[in-house]
Amino acid sequence: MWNLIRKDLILGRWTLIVNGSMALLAPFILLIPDEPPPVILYVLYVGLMCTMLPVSLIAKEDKFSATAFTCSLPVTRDDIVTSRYLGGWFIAGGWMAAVLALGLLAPAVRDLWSNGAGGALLGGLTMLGLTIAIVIPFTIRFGMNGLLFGLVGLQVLGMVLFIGALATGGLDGIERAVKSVIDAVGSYHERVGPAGFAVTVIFGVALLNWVSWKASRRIFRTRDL
Amino acid sequence: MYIYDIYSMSTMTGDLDTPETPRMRVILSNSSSEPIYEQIARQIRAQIIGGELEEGSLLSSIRSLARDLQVSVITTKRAYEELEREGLIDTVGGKGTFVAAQNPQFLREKRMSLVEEKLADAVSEARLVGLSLDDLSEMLRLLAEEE
Amino acid sequence: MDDLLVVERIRKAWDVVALEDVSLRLPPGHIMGIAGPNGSGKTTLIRLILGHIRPDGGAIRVFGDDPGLSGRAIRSRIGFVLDRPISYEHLSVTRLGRLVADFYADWDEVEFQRLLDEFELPGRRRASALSRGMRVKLGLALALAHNAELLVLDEPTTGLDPVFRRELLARLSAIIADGRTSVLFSTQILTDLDRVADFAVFLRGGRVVFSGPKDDLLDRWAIVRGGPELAAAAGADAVRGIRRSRMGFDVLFDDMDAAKPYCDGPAVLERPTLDDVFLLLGSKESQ
Amino acid sequence: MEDNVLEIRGVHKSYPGFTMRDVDLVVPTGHVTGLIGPNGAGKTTLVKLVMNLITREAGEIDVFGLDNLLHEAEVKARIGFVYDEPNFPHDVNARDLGRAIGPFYRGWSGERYRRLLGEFGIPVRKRFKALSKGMQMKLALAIALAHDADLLLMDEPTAGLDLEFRRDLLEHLAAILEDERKSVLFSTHVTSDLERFADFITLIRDGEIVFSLPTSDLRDAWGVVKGAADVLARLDAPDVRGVRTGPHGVEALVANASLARTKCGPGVVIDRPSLDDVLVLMTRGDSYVESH
Repeated sequence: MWNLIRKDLILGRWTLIVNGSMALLAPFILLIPDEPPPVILYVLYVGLMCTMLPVSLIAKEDKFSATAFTCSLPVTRDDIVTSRYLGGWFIAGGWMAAVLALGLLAPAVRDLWSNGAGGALLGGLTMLGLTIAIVIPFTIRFGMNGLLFGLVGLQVLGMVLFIGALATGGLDGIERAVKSVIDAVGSYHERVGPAGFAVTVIFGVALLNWVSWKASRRIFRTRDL
Repeated sequence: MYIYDIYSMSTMTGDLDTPETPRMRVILSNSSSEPIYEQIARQIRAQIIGGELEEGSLLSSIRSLARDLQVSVITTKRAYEELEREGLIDTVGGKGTFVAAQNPQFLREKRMSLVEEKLADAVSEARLVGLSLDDLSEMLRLLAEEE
Repeated sequence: MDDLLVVERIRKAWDVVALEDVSLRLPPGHIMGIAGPNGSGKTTLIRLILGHIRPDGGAIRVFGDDPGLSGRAIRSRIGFVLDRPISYEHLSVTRLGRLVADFYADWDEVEFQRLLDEFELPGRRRASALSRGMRVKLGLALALAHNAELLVLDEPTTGLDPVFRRELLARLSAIIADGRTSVLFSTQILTDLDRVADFAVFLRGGRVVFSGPKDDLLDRWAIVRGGPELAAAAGADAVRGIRRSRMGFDVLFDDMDAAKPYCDGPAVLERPTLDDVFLLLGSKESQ
Repeated sequence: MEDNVLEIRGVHKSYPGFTMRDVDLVVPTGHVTGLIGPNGAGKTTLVKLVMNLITREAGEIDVFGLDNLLHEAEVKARIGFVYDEPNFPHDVNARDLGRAIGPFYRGWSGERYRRLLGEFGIPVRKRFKALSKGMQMKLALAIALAHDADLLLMDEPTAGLDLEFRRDLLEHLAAILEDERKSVLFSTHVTSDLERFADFITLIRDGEIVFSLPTSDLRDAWGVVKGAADVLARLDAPDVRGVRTGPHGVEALVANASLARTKCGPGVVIDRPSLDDVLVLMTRGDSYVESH
């Protein structure tokens, strides 16, 4: 298993270095506007950049159809899927922590953390977890192009729904639904307090990843390389 | 070297099946030590002397024979040149290659040498099997009387 | 009729010498096969003949002209099937034909369609979706449709299965049957030359180690495989190559009779295959 | 030690336009087995099934006596695999590949890998995409040979490579084969390579194993009878494996040349078949589908 991650690190190091350095730029980019942004935005931005690392590795393997080569190594198909999840968390999570830590060296960045640090970190972790849970099964089943088409498709769908809602005056219906979800989350946050809420979210993300991992393994077992 | 063109080339161009080209039969072996052009010359010579290819009949051209046998054009050209030197065939510019007029004396001579060759084979086979001369001549007499 | 292609003492070098003192002649209505390891200059020679690059020394005449000067005129009478993918691959086979047609004055659309049927090439399928063998046949059809007089193919049989290879070689043999068109093809598989090739040219390190009728090799040359005593044969003039073998030496002679005296005792006299000739030619391992 | 390195039993696999049904194949240990057949016959499918690169509808495959699904990792650890289109990532070089792949194999030797790279003339730093097709194949071979595999499983390993390299490679394989625990199974279109080096030949066509025979049988026992059309009548049918007709007569591939000789008499030409002859004479018509 760890050999697979190590292989991705060695063979993909240039891609990782290029994408990784973009994440490093995050603190400087965010500090350009005179009025510093909320810390959640900073963490989400760094998180987004870091999730690009495992995704770019998967894209590279898909582009060169190198998965067949990976599968010819002395590993089982399940190993390959598991290594993508563990690798994803390890690379994205690890680099994110590093970038955030490095950011602390700059006093301006340190001030950002004065309020809302916990929420920001939770947000970052959630985004990381969601991305990995969605990207991996999707690319295993449809390949990288499939993923891109999927994302574009979702946006188009969103617009169509939005326009449909506008036309049929159902816009406020949607608005109400969204508001009610936010209120429910808000009241739940009130009830259990930040710590409880964080545990629930982390548990939810973990569960989602577990389900996604199971699904990916089943999909990959049936794929012809 | 094979005797066939497996993709029915001949039907494509159709020149082979023109009525006046008699069925010339050349079968090449790739594991015999005899060079290919000699195998071709030997078989055409035998068919001319044996009478299967009569005087004046048109032979396949050098190139269509090469394509049929899937051999190089140089090989069939060399075979035809040898037969031409022996006076068995002659090439009329533009019209093609024909079996030459054989003077009977030359033909008889050729046939005699053919018989001699076959008898020599029979003798060597007989010696292999341990047949004596009497047995051999006895067998020859029986065969000769058989009609 | 004089020779279709004349190459005289050609030299071509970039940072390394690609071709040195290469000469060959191809009369109309014949097939010439060029064999040689990767990087022996085969592709360079083909590009010189097509006028894509110019020689540093020596001369090339195709249909009597220099491809470097009147390249376009010559190329219109040449059909070439190169190893790299066909340009405009996304087009369907028939549309590709129409595209190529504009380049050639004497394009014959009827002939092209007939060739597509004969080669079993589906007209509507995209060129990029064709199998490797089908792409070579498409290249042939395109070349023949503008009745090219010289067909140049760069490793057409590489990667094809033996059945397909034999069919392709049978087609080349049919192409030259008109006595006018000639074919020049390079190959890595020497058994391709066994059958229909008239001339064989062996290149090694940019030099010609053999050039002449292929029959000479198969009918006149011989190999003696024997023990260490064969080392003595190294000096003989009929010897064209000697190579160490497990039991002793394999010696290549360019004349069967010259080889006979060497095969008394355990040594064996054999008729060479083109593989044997190619491997032994020019090697001097008698020390 | 298993006497069969590879056993395929009742395998069923279908693609659109291609079906492999109930295929059985046994590959003996300690020998070189050549796999031949026209494009699209299923050679690549067989190789990919052994490596579990593709799924199967039915059947078992045992390699080194182990089921290749239950013991997927252990089986693959002892196989040196070469695929006809090496699919390493394009921007990696030979050195990186060695470092990335070495730890997967117990028998991997960095020193042997470097020696092979030198022997095959592969530039260590050059990116994979910049290598010629031949060089890419040699890199795949170097990797397959570097971890002392017990089975070399190769699909068209010599495609596009020149005679000298092919001969050196085959000598290299012969040296490996001196250890009778090692085996080689490789498919190729260049049958002349197999004639000298393969101990067994398996012919596959339209998804079916036509035969698996010792090469010496094909060379010594089989024959190609060449003669006029009537010569066919003299041969007894079960012995005839394939017939082709041409403008000058017929050609029949027979499995027992000496029997054919007694039937046809001295006048008829009976040649020793090359593997190309066997393939051509046993292939019905020219059905060339995309290679599988």
